[in-house]
Amino acid sequence: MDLNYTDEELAFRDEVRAFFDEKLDKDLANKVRLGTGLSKDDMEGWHATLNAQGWLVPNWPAEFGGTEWNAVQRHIFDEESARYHAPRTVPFGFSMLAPVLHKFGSREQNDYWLPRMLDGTDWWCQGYSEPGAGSDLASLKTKAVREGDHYIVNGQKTWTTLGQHANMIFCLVRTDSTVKQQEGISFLLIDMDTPGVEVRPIILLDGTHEVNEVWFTDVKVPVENLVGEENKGWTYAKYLLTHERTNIAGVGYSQAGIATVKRIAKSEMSGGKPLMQNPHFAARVAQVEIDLMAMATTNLRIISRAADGAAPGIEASMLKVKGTIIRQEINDLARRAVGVYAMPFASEMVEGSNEPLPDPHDAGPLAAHYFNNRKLSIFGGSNEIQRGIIAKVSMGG
Amino acid sequence: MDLNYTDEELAFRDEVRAFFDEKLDKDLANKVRLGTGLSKDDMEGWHATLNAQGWLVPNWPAEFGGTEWNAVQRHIFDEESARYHAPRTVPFGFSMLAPVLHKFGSREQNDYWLPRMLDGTDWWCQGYSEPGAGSDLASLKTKAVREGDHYIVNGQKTWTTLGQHANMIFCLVRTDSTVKQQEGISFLLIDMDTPGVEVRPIILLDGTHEVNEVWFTDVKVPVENLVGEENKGWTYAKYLLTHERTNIAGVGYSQAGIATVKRIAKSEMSGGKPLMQNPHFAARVAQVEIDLMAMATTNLRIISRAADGAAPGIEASMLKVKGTIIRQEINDLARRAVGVYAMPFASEMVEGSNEPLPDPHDAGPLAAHYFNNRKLSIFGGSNEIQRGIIAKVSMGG
Amino acid sequence: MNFELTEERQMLQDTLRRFLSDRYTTETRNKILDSESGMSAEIWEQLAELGVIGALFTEDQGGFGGMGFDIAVVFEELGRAGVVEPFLDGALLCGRILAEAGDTDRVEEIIGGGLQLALAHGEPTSRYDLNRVQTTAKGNVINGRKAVVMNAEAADVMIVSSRTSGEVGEKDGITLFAVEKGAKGVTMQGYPLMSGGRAAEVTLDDVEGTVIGEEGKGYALLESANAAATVAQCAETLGAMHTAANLTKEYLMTRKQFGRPIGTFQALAHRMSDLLIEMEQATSAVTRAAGYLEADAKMRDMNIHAAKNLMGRAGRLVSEEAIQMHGGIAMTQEYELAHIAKRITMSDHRFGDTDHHLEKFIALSAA
Amino acid sequence: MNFELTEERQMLQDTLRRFLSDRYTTETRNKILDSESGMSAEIWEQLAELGVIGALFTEDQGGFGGMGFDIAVVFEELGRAGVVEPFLDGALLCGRILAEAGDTDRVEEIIGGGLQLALAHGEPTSRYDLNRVQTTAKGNVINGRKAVVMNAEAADVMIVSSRTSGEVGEKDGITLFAVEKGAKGVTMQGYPLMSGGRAAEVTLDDVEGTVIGEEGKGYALLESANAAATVAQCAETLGAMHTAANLTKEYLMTRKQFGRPIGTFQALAHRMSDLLIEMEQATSAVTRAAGYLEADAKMRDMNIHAAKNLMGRAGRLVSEEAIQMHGGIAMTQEYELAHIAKRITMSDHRFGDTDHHLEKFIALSAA
Repeated sequence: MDLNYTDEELAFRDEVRAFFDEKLDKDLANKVRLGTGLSKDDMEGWHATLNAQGWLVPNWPAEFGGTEWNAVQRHIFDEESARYHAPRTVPFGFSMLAPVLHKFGSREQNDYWLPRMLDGTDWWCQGYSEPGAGSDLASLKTKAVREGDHYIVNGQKTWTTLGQHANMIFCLVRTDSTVKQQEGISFLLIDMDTPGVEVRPIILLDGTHEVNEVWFTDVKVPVENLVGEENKGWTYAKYLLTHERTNIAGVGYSQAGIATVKRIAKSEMSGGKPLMQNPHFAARVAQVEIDLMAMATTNLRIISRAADGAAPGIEASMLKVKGTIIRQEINDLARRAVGVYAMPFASEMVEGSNEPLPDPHDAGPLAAHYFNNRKLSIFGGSNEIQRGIIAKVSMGG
Repeated sequence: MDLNYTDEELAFRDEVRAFFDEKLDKDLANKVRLGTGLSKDDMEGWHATLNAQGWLVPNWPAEFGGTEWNAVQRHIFDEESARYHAPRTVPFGFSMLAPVLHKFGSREQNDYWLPRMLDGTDWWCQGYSEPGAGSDLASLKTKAVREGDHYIVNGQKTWTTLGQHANMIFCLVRTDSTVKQQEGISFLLIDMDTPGVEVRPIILLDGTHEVNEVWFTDVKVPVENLVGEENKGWTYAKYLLTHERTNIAGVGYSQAGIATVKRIAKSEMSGGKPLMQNPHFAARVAQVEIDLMAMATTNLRIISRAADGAAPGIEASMLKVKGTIIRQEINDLARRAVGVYAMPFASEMVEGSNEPLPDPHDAGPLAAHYFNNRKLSIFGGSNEIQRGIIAKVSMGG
Repeated sequence: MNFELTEERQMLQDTLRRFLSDRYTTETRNKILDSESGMSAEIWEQLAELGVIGALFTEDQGGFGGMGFDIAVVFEELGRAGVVEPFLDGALLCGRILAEAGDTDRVEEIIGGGLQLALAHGEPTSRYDLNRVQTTAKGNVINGRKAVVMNAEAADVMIVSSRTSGEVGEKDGITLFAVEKGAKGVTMQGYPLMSGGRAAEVTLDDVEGTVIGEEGKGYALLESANAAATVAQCAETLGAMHTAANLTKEYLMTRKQFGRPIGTFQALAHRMSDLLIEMEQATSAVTRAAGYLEADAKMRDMNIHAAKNLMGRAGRLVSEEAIQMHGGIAMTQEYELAHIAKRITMSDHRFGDTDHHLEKFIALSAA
Repeated sequence: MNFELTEERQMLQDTLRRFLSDRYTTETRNKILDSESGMSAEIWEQLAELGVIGALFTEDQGGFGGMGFDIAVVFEELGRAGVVEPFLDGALLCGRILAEAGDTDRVEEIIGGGLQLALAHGEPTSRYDLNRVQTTAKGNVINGRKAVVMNAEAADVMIVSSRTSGEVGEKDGITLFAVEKGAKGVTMQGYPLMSGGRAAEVTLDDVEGTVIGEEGKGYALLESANAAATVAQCAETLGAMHTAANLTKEYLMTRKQFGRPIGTFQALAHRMSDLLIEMEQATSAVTRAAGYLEADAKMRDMNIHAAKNLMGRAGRLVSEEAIQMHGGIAMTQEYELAHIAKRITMSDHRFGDTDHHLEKFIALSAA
C-alpha cells in the first residue's frame, strides 16, 4: 500500500492543472464557486473546451474518444476539477446513455449518436421516473406500441433534469403489459422535437427550474431508435444503475464546499471573534472534514479495485449514501455559517445575476443550496433504496 | 397552565424530604450513589422502612395500602427519591403482579398475596421471556397441563431479574396448544420452593449476577394459583405492559446521573483545566441536560393527563424510548468523564466492596454501568418494539 | 402545577385555527408570497380583529394577555398555517419595546392593526450578539448600517439601535430611536426572504430619530423583548413542525409503493416514530420557555436557551425527515411542505441559532 | 498510489488469522481472562515466534517491518480475535521508545518474546495529556504516582517518565528511566481491566532508575511511540469491529422472530447497512493513519487525530448497534460479542478519546 502519488501521477496532475489554468474561464469558475447557476451556453461552452482537449468523455472506449485513464488519474481529474471550480459535465449523454450504447447498442447507433454527443449536436436527458412510481421503477406506465416501423408512445415522465435544454431523451417504456412488471420494458431514444412531446417545468422548493415533466401524446418513434432488444430494457437500465457510477461520492464537491465554509467562517464574526474560532462550530467542521478524509480514501480504495474506475454495486450504494450525507451536512454548515444572511433570497441569486448580493460573504444562495441538495438523498435511487441493497447483498437475505 | 408547584405541592415535598432526611440510611444512599450494588438485605430493609411509612405501594388502591397520591405527588416522590439516592423498590410484586391481581385476581388472591408482599414474606420475580422468544412474547413454549387440582408445569424462562432472591414467580404458561398463539396462554403463580424449579444464574457482560434462567420440570402448581380465567393470560399480560408504567422515563435517575457527571467533570482535569470547562465535553453535557429538561416536562404532561399516574400506551412507549436514550447517553458521558479510570474493573466494584477504588472520583463502576444499561433499550419491550407501537398507533396503519 | 390551557386561551386557539385553516390556504399564501409587498394587509387586519395582536399585550398595556402562554398559543397557530405576515417582528418584538418604554399611544395603534413597525438592530458583523452595536448617534442624529431588517420597507416607524456611549460589545450605552417612514438619510436595499416576507439592508446617513425610553438604556428593552420574541419563534416553529409531521403521516399512509402504504415499511415507520418523540420534546421545550417567561432572568433564560437549542435540532430533524420520507414531491415549490420546511429551517437563523443558544445555556448552567 | 497489501504483509495477515482462529478461541480467552495474571505466556511466545513482535520493528532495529502498515496488519488481526495479551503496551509502545533510544539489546529481547515491559507515564490528573508529568527525579531517584499502568505487575522493566526540569505541562524536561522489576520503593495496587489484561496504580518512593535516551528529552520519544501506538490501537479496534459486525450479520440471518430472520426486517436491515458504511469509513481512517505514520509530523498527526476521532464514533456505533440488534444474548458475559464490545468501547479510553483528538485535529487543521 502507498497513499502517495507516484511521480507519473504527479506529472499527470500538473498537466491537468496547466489545462485548468489556461482554459477555464475565470468568470465561469466564479459562477460555479458561488453556485449562482449556469446557463445552457455556459455548459455547452465548457463541454466544447473539454472536447477540444480530448477530455470530455474519459470513461468511453478509446476508439470513441475515451482517455483510458486509470482510477487514480480519474480521481486526480475529478479532484482538480472541483478545486478549480470547473463545471461538472452534464452526465445524461456522456455517462449514462453512452455506456448503454457501447454495451448494448448497435454499431450504427454508436457511430451515429456518439459523435453528436461530443460535438454538442444533441443534448440528452433521461426519461426514467414517472409520477407515482418513485423508486419503484419497474412499475412504469408509459406505453410504446409498435405500428409498422414506428412505436407510438403515450405517457408521462417526471423529474427530468435539464429537460428544458434537451433535444433528445432516452426512455424506459412499456412494450408488453402481459408479462411480469420488469419483463415488458424497452429502452427507446426519442427526439423531443417530434410532435406530441411536451416539456413542463417543475419549480423546486428553492425557486429553481431544474427538473421537468415530459408528456408524450401519440409520439412516433422510428424502430431504429430501440436500443438492444425489445422488452429487455430493464436489463440495460439495471446495468446503468449498477455499473456506470463514477464520482458518485462527490468527493471533490464536498472538498470545495468545506473550503467555502471555512472561508466564510474566517470572516464571519461571532462574539467578536471569527466564527471559525468558536469551538462548537469548529467541531462541526472538523467532524465532517474527518469523515470526508476517510470517504476520499474509501472512494479511492473502491474505484482502484474496479477495472473501469466505476464503483460496483454495493460499494456504489455505500458511496452514494455516505457521499450525500456528507454533502448535505456541508450544505447545512454553510447555511449556519452565514448566520442572518442565510435569509435573504431571490431566485436570481441561484439563476445567475449581476446584482451585488446583500451579504458580506457573497454567499446569498447558500440556504437555497441546502434546500436544493435535499434532492441528493432522494433522486437517483433514494438512500433508503441504497440501504436496502447494501443489507440484502451483504447479508445475502 | 402553570409550571410552578402550588403551596400544597411544596408542603408535600417538604414532607417527603423530611422522611428521607430522617429514615434513609446514609451508607445505603451512598451505595446507591456509587452504584456499587445492593444486597438482598439492603433492599428488604428499605421496603420495610417505606412500608412503615405507608409509602411502599403508592399506586395500589387505598384499601390495600395505596397512598392515593396524584400525578404531581408521585412525580415529587420519584424526583426526591432519586435526588436522595434512595433505592428503587423492586417492582415485580408491587408494580407488576399487584395491579393484575387488583384487576383480574380473586378476592381471596388479593387478600392472601398482597399483605405478604407488603411485609416482605414473598419476594416475587417475573417469568415472561423464554429463550428464543425475545420480544415475540406470544410464541412462548412453557406448558402447564391440568391434572386434577394441579397444573404440571414444564419449560424454561429466562432474563428473570433478581430471581436468585425470589421465593415466588408469576409466569405466562401455555395451557392450550391447539388455538392461535395468543389464545392459549394462562397467568400462573408458582412457589419456587416446589420440587422441579431450578434457578441458574446468567452473568451479564459487566460481570454482575442480576438475571437468571428458571427451569421447570414437572412442577406441581395448585389450581387456585391461576389468576383470572384459563387461557386468558395474554389479556392480563397486555394490561400489565400497557398500563402500569409509572416512572418509565426514569427522569430522577437521569437527573442524579447528570449530577454525578458534573461532579466528576469539575474535578477531572483536562489540559490543566477542569473537564467541565472543555467546550466539547460541556456541549455533550448541555445537550443531554436540555433533552432531559424537556423530557421531565413531557413526563409530567403525559402522566398528569392520566388519572392513575401511569402513562398510557403510545406515550409510555415514547417515554421508554427517549428515557432510555437519555439514560444511556448519561452513562456514556460518565465513562468518558473519568478518562483512563474507566478501565479498571473488578466485579467487586459493582457488587459491594469496602476496598478503596483506585480512581480519584470514587467512580469505579461507571464503565460497568454503561455496559449494564445497554439492557434498558433491550429488556421490557425493546426500543424497536416500542417504535413499532408508536408508528402503528399514530398512523393507524 | 397543571398543564391545561385556560378557557380563554383555548378559545383563542380554536378561533385562530379555524380562521387560518379556512382562509389562509396554500393558494392564498402562494399569492401573498408572489406579491410585491410579501404580505396581505387584509389578513393583517382580520387577524388583528380576531385579537392576535391584543393577546400579546397585558391589560395594562391595552391588550388582554401578554404572558408567555398567550404568545405561545398565538404563534403556534400562525406557525401551523405558515403565516408570513410579520406579527413576530412588527407587532410583538417592536410592540414589547414600546410598551415597556411606556409608549401607550403607539401600542394602542399596533393592537388595532393600524401601525407597522420594524426593528433595525442587527448589523453586518453582529451575527446573533444582541450587544454588538456599531451604529452611532450623536444627539438625535444616527449613522450606520443595519442588516436584514425584517419588515423595513413596510414599517411606518423603525426602531433603530445606536451606540451613544461605550465600546462595541458593551451593554450600556445603547440607545433606541424611533425613525419615521421616509425620514431623510435612510436608504434601503430590499429583498424577499427564503421563508416568505421581506427584509432590507438599511443605511442610515445623518438620520434624525426620537429617543425611546432612556438614553443609553436600550439594552434592557431589547433583551426583554428579545426573550418574548424567542418564545414566539419557538412556538411558531413548533406549529410548523406539527404541520410537517401531519403532512408526512398522511403521505406515508396514502402513498403506495411495491403495493403497500410506504408508512408500513418498518424503516420509515421507526423513523416516523422517532420524529413523533421529538415532537413531544419540542412541545415540552416550548411549554417551558413560555411558562418561565415571567420567571427570574436566570430561570427564564435557561429555559429559552434550552428551547431554542432543542427546536434547532428537532426542527432540522423534522424538516429533513419530512422531506426525505415524502421523496420527490417535497422538492417542489407548490407542495405545502416546501414552504413549511423553509419556515422551520430558517427559524434557526433568527434570535440565535442552535449553537448560539447552546453556548449561552452552558454559561448559565455552569454559573 | 495503490491499495494492495505487499506479499509479505498478506502472508503475515493470513498466518495470524489462521493461528488465532484455531488457537485463540472464546474458551481459551475466557480462561485467560479468569486467570490471575490475565495473560497467557504460551500465547505470547507462540505469537512472538510467528513474528508478531518482529513485524513491529525495522530491520535496523532487528525486526522485519516497523512501518505503519505492518503495525496495522498485526493489530487488526489481534483485534479481530480479541487478544488480551499486552502486545500494544509491552511490545510496541515500550519497544519503540527503547529502539529510538538505541537500546538494541533490550529490543532484541522483546522481539524474541523474552522481555515484558510497561510504560509508567500517565498520572492521576494528566488524563490524556502527554506533557503533564508531575513525577519528579533528582539524579536517578524518582518520586511520584503513576495511574493505570498497563502490564505493570508482569513487566521485567518499567519505563518511568519523570520531570527533571521545567514546569508541569512543559515538553522539555521530561526524562525517561528504566526501573527493574522488584526495585526498592515501588509499590503497586493491581487490578483487572474491563476489557481484559491487568494494570496497576504505581507509587514510586525514592526509586532508582537508569536514564533512557537523553536527560530532559523524553517527550520526543514518548510522542513518536505514542503515534505508533495510536495507529495500533485504531487497527486493533477496527479488527474488533469486524468481528462485531460479522457476529451481528450472522445473528440477524439466523435468529427468527415472527417467522422470519430478523435481518429481513427493514429497520434492522437499514441500520445494519449504516453500520457497514461506517466500517468502510473506519477501514479508510486506519489505512490513512497507518499510511502517513512515516510522513511529516503535521500530516502524520492530522491523520492520526482524524482516525482516533472517527474510530471513537464508529466504534461506539458498531458496538452499541451490535448489542442492540442482538438483544438479550449480547448482554451475557459468555457470548463472544460481550468481550469484543468491551474492547471496542474501552479503546476510546486509551491514547486520548474522541473529543481529545477532535480538539487536536481542530488545532492542526486551523494552523
